[in-house]
Amino acid sequence: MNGDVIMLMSRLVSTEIDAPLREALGCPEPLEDLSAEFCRLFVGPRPVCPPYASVRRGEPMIGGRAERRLKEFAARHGLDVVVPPGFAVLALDHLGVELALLHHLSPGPVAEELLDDHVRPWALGYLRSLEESARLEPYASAARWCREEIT
Amino acid sequence: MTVAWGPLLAAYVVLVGLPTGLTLMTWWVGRSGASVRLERIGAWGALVALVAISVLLVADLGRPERFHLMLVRFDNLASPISWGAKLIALKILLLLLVVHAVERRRPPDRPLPRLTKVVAVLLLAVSFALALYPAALLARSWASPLAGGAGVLFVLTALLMGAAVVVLLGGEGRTALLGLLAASAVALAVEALALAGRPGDRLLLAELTTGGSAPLFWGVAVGAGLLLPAAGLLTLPRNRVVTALCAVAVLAGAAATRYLLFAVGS
Amino acid sequence: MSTWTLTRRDLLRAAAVAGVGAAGLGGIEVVHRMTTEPRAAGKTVGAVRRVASMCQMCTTACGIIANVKDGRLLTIEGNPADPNSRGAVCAKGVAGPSILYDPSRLLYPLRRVGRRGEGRWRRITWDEAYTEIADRLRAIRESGRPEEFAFQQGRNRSTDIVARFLDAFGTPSAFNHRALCSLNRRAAILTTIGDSDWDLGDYENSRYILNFGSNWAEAHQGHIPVATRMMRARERGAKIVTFDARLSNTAALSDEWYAVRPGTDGLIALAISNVICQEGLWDREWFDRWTNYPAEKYAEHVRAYTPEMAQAESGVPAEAIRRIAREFAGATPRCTTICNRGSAAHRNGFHNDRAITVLNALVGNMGEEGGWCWHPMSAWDKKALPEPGPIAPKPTARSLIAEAKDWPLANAWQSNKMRVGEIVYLWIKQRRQRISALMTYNCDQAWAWPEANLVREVLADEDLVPFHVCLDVMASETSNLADIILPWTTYLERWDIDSRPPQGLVDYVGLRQPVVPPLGESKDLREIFPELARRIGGGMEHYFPWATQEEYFEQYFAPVPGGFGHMREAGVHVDPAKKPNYLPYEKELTAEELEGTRTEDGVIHGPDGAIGVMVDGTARRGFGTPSRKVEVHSQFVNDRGREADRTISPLPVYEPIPGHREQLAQGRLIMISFKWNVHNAHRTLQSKWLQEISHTNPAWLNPATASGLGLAHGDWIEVTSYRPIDPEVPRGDGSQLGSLRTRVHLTEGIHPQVIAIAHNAGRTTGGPVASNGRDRAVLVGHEPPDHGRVWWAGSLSVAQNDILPIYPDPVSGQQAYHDTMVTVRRIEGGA
Amino acid sequence: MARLGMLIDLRTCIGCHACSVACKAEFDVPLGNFRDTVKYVEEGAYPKVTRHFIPVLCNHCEDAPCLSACPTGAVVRLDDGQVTIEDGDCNLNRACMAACPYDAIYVDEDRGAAAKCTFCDHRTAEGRQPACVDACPTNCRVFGDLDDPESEIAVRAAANDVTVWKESAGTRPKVLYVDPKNALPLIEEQGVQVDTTADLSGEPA
Repeated sequence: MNGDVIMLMSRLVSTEIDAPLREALGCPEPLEDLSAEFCRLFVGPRPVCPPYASVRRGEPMIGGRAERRLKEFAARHGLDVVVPPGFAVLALDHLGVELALLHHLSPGPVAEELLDDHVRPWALGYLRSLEESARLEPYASAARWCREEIT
Repeated sequence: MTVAWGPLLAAYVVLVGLPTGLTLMTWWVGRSGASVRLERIGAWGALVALVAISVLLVADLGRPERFHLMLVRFDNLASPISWGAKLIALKILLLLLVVHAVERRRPPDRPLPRLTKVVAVLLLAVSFALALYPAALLARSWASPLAGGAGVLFVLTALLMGAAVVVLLGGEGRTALLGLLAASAVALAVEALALAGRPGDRLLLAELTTGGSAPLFWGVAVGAGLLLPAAGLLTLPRNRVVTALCAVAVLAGAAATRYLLFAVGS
Repeated sequence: MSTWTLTRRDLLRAAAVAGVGAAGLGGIEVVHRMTTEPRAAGKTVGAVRRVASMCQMCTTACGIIANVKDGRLLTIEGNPADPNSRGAVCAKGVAGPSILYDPSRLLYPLRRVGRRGEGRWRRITWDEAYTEIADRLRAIRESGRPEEFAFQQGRNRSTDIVARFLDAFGTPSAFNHRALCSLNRRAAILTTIGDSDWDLGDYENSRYILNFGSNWAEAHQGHIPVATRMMRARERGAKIVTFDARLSNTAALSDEWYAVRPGTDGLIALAISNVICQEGLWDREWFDRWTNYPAEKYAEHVRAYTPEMAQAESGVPAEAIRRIAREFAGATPRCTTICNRGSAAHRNGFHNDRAITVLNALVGNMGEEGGWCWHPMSAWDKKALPEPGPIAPKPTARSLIAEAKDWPLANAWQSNKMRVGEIVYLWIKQRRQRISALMTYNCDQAWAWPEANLVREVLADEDLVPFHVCLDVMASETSNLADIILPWTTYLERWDIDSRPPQGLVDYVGLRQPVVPPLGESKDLREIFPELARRIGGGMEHYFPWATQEEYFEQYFAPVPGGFGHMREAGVHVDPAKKPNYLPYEKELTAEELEGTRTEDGVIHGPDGAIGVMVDGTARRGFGTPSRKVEVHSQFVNDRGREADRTISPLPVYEPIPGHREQLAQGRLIMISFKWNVHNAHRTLQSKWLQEISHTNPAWLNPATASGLGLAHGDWIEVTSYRPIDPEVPRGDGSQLGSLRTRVHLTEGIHPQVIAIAHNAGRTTGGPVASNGRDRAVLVGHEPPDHGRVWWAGSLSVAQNDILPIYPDPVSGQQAYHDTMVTVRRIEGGA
Repeated sequence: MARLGMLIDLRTCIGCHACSVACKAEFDVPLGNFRDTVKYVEEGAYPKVTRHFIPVLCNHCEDAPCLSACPTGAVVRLDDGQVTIEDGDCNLNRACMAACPYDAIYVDEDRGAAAKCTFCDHRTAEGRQPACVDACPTNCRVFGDLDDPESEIAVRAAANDVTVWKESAGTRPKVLYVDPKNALPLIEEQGVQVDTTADLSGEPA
């Protein structure tokens, strides 16, 4: 499991690409278009791919059952998550949070438990639709690489 | 109202007649000098069919990994499924013993040892209970109003299916088949009259005889399942092809009757 | 699509940057923590914090108690201390959590990228938003034409902070939606009793309730407080009679329901008055003493409105009208009328409600226990709880649109600016007043207004509306046409001082407080306006001295015993010393009150206006009208009419709606709108639990009408609407307006000449729940059919407002929502 | 040991659905599944026509078909008569759903077990009322011990002639209705669950 790819994907779905990251990616797209794409995909006003397990599983409620299960998982393993201000993350079942947890836990049996119980059931399908819906790089490719990493 | 039991249960109700009927009819035909081949095929056939049906039932469970609960739990003896599951497991066990005994017998045509005789009797009892079981099971489901009082029909259709298979296997089941056909015709008539009697059930009778299920009822259950084979067996008793065709028709008819008992009224 | 694609090498290099900098670059961090807690069966078990607040799923604002555990709202219950709802709550109230945690909420400030309405946005920080908005508004303010900043509000329960900001800014262009809602009703009651614009029948103690088209079991601004009192009345044997074009739930609950042709409620009331006068069932003595019009003359006036005429026009049997008149009069004083949009949202609705209100005067039940009552305060006692200063002066600038001169009664009452909402965007389009910036607050005019397509056209035009900020909880047609979207908190995440006209006739004050911290980056006006005022400067900041909202409310609630602390604990305060407002007009004036007053033909004038009236030799308080009596004859409205060269009859009259009789003869139908009990306009469509109960709005047709048109249940139809044939209405030329496609729902419960379509439907945005799955955005890909999914996806949901013509009642400007003439024809498969 | 029951006075039910939404909120009941619903049924011909509102829920029958049908003993009766389902013992053979004449039981995919109304035993254990009773604005739902003559439910049951839903099913239900307009026979064929296929489609044919 390549930790860096996981962390990059966690970062890409949680907040806009800023100048240093755009530089590192060598991405030619203007910053505003990248921000517009991030907003179109993950934020709104009508997000194309809201990165939440509960929304993806058709259960229209932030912090629904998916988040409760993840909270229990985190509590069981004595883990908590600190989301920097300005990140578009509302609930624990956000893909960015799950990937950050995965990055922190891997390798190891607990990481496998996280993958099987909480990430794979929805994230594989989600990353495939993200790849289909994203109009700008690096979102499409990053989604594909990340999906390969966690399959 | 949401329908709780769907196609898998319908398949169960229809198909469970086969292993039950096969066991009972091979015993009946075998009473006067069983052909070893028939006895062996009867036991194996019933075993394979019953195991297949059990897999079907476990697949229907929302939590298949918890099927054992129905076997090990005795808290609710009023529940038909609690009995049914245990009886099926018991019958599979008994069939295994019979098959074991049949296979180990040297030379093949020697009569079975006395212990197997006891098993055989038990097997008959369990099979007869399982023949009645669908009626008890569906009596508790508001979606199958006809099935509750149709224990006799379930037994007869099971025996018909058994007899048909015996005939197909070349066994001497023709007279039994004719007898069963007559009995079934009578039972159907009695059931229809009973339905006509009770006001609430007249709707069901209408559904059966004139409503949506009429083609299946008149066409397959009565026509192909009873009249056609009866005529065939009576007029051309010797013709093997006709007998086989009649057996197949009986199978189809019995299956249709059992499905109608399950589905009509939901 | 650009040609560049991310290669593995780029990825690894960037990942290194991201990886290394996980902490530095601001990635999400994972830390260790020790606490664990078990999960119980049902939710509300164990350590649950109970927070008292006020609902705002509809305008009734019932008191609620929120059960909160670890910062998460679990469930909502009613607050027994609320004197209006008395602990009751409805389906919308308990559905609060499904709105608060709706994933389709707007939670970040967004700025449009590209053309307005193109639908491309990017996240901006609040600081960026404040700066851009403040710069724009400062320029407008400094241009000396502050009225060019317009503020469009929908439901506004924060009237104090809104008025404070707009007055401090100096703009009079504050547009509300009163004319779309209850203007005619309020104007009729103000005209008749003057003390209040809102009647509060004492239903609980009444024996006979005459309901002209109000649907209090499902809607009505009094909803649950009225419904619970109606049911108490029923338990004590009261009789409820309802006139309504459709079998609403209220009609079904009533002891008798009569299907009436829309707009004829006033005629029925006049016919009932006629019977009461002819058969002498009236309280003639009370009428002659307390109204400004002799009973004999009023009997003469209503003589023309016979029960037979009412039967011909409305369809209610004359015999029934006579019997009801006798029963109603016989039950006095424990009898009352109730009416709302059913009778008022029509052309001539003002006179409908006037006739209904005067009916109560005829039987002398005004102000009586169990009778037709009111309260002078429509909210809390503003003298006992004054708004903390400094108070900004009223703007001196004028707004042509706000004053809407063409409709005399729209702004006739100083204290009660009714305004005419439905013509705002028509007049902007006609450039009658220049708008440089528009702020929309809790309003979706681009979807909810009559001729909503015209509103969308105006909002999309960057010349007509150069700058548009939309503050709302959900994405909407209006937010699609904004330059900046600001995420607004739900009522469960913000502060308000609030209360409603007191159904128990004793005023009270309530507190709305955040039960959970605001989700995402949503903010309330009480935080946004002070920040904008500080950034605009120019003296505006002077009116916002408080550092926090708690500080403001600490001061506001100081006069309440126990102050802000008590309010946070109990959620509501009722002054135990106050008595219910029965018979206020009979109060005798004391000697000091009469000090230095002069009496002029009966009316006693004090230093600042009339304070009483001489009745049979004693000085009594009387009514708040010019004549200090019930104004059956209102010279006031007649004068206002003449100023705008319109003749408004001083007496309640019935004028058939122009063009209806002819068009009905040609086989056209009257299209009305209605509301479901689990919805409130189209906001609650976001709630999965409420939308699951009611998510489709086929057109209701009477089976006889349907067979006449060759229609069967479920058939696809095209409904085409026409403008009114009415010279006194803008574009009242009867031309075709628009059409919609929907399907037929046969029901016995509707008048044969009426087609009814619910307006809680027809959304294409706001997530899969609200749009019945049409908002494909969130349903991308084919995930497994999970539980909790939208099982009603694909069911019929049609927007009605685009084909509703702008139809202001010539007298008051009230939008006539229920007078639209339509043709209906069958179409194949709805393609 | 009480004999808990519920009384619903149809004279003052305004069909507002507060009960069904409060139940959804209390248990996060998945969409498409219901423990309590309000049935709307119209009766009569124009212009003499009305609409009845009938809140329905599990009746916690004294002779509970679900309890006697369950092969694994998952359906149990608590001390005060509530009929509930133990998640751990249920293998979703759905015998209870087939047996229940009121269609009050559904498959809760989330918990992988059958689920039904529990008369809010977790709330009554804390001395509170069930969520639906608390939410009802007109107090037409009364909950309490049928065997306690002083309880409000017993008093109101005695004061009015009460009837039950689907009496012919013979399960001795414990939800009593005050139904002067005789509306219950109109929903003889309906159940607690909602027919999720009844809506007119909005997609062009």
